Amino acid sequence: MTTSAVHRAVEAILLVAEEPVRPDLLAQLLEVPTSRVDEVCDELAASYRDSGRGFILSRVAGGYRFQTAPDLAPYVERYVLEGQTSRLSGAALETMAIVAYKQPLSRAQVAAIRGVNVDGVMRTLQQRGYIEEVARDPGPGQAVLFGTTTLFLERLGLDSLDGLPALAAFVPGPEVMEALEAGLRVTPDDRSLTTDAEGEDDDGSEDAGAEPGVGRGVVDLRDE
Amino acid sequence: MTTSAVHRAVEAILLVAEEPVRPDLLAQLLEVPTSRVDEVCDELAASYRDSGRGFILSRVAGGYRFQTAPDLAPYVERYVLEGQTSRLSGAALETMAIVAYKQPLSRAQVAAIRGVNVDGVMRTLQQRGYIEEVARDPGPGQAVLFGTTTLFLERLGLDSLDGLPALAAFVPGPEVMEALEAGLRVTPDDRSLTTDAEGEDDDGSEDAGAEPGVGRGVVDLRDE
Amino acid sequence: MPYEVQTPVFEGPFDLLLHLIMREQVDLYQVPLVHIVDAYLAELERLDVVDLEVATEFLLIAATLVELKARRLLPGRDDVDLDDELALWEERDLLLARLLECKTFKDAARALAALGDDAARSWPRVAGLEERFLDVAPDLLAGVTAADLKAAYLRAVAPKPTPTVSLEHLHMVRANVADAVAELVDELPRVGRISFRRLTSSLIDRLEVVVRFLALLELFKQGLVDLDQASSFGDIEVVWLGGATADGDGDEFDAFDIGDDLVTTALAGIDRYDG
Repeated sequence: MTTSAVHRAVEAILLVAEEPVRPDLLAQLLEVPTSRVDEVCDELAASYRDSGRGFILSRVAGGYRFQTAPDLAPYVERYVLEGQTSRLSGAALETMAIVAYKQPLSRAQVAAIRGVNVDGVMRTLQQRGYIEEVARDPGPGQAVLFGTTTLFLERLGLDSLDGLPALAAFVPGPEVMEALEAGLRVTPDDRSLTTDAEGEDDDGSEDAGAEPGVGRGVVDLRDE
Repeated sequence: MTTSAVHRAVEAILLVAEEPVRPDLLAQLLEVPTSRVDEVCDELAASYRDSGRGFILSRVAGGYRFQTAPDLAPYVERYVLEGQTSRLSGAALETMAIVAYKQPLSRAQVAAIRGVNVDGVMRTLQQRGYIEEVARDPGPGQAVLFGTTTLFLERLGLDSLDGLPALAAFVPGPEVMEALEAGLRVTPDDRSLTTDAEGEDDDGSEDAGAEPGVGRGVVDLRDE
Repeated sequence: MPYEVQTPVFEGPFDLLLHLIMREQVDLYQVPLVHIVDAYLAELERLDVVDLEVATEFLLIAATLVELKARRLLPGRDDVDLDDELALWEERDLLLARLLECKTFKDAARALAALGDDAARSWPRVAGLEERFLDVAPDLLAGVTAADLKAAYLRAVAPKPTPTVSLEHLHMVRANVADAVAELVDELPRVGRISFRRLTSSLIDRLEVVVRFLALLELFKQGLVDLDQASSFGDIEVVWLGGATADGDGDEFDAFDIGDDLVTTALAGIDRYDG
């Protein structure tokens, strides 16, 4: 198979595919090494980009697929009237984020983090196909453990879970930690009760620095 | 709209279209004359041909659509044979079964029963010739109603739909009944309903607190 | 100071507390106690009465806040029971840990939503096969019998999910500081030196880890272990100083035992999950 024949065959297969096509499958069908497939797809993607096509070739959920160029969304929307997925609620998004970053984990573990019952939200996410049962806790009770699905990756435009932004980036910074700690101070401090957060002096910041071991330790652990 | 913007928008719309798109619809969506649409599509088709793409833009059934280049059929066939799942998933089979037993019904009705979006599965079933549009809902919206095809009957070895196994009147299992009864008990509003079962007390509302787990099970039922 | 607690619908007690602390940048202790409690009671009223779990969580946190606040308003007393004090710190730290976690995932969720919004601007092609390939396509119904179809239908219309009383509640964090201390006193003499990460590697739930950490702090306070963290966010090295055996730990932990009830109370938020 000559170079351009591989390019053409990849284009043809991706045109009829209804889901992202894995590079190893393309390699098998076209009898070329997987690395060649990746090369070819990179070249195709670049050529569409360079010639300003209305579609792009992107890598999503472990495979390649054709998609419309994002800037043309206004036109595509006029044509695609239905099939718009309704947006997730804030609660559903937070629950999904927990599952995404902590998977596999049980419903009870999600509930412990959220501080509320999550049965309904988890069921919704499961019905929408964003999360699924992936295993059973080997421990007593054999709780069902959940993880995210391929559809989840597709909907977020991610190639794999590695593409999730690092959770560490969202761990609250020192100023938030301080604000939270200040809000939960146990002991009366020396300052007047009417002094607000801006009024903090060196003592105040050292105070904040004196106890954070516990808080930081926890953040650290959570990062693992 | 500049020349190349029309080209790009046409490409994007044709990429997501599941059937040929009529030029007058494109003209309307892009706010250009129909003649311009035809021009643009001719130019696009020529450019794909000249640069030896694996897909072509062709005019079919009064509209435009992307197709695979005819000479690449062997590769596409390989993909169809080896790359695609050759069996219906459990979820797809359920969708098939719902259409078979409840026909005629709309896509939305199937989705309501399954609790998820079924557009993709319905499209596949329709493409494969197992289901087809059989009527229009006379009500507002005129939703398309689906039913099974002769091919479906053939493939299942049935002479007619009467050959489908009869559904016994659906009797919920004992655990469902139990939960239902418990649910009636814990719903203070419906307490009148419980007089048979419980007969007496005014403490029904306290029961509500005593059995939250069961109560939740009932809510689950109602959700469906 | 007039403080209007305008509560949108909160997803839970952490959400509300986070909101109270972060939104107004207000020192909770400047807010009249009654307003905090009112805010919680208002939330409680919104709740489905049947959901005891959530209601309890709200109440627990409201109570914690009241206690924290009451404690802070009191002038410093010399006769403060150390165990009370410790229990309160533990409680505060647990609350803090959970708030941080809540905040982390709130922000992560926002980032995921943004990713999703971006991705939604680009539609995938799903047109599928052209007619000429349909003949080639394998028969998806191959091997499917009419009985399979009936079974699938019954599955589809059956109430979902099966309304069993969930046993998952039973498999919950079982952790309190007293137990954790006992475990550590048993385990540490045998290993001598261990990193905190390894010490907690078998624990699944975050709260269990937090509780272990608190237990370590307690042992540290009593001079039974040495803790060393080489760099911030680095691993914590734990060294047992308490001698070779764990005999007589009952004596050593008298002070702790006195506070046991309090600790248990303080950790009710965890114990609650015992089911």
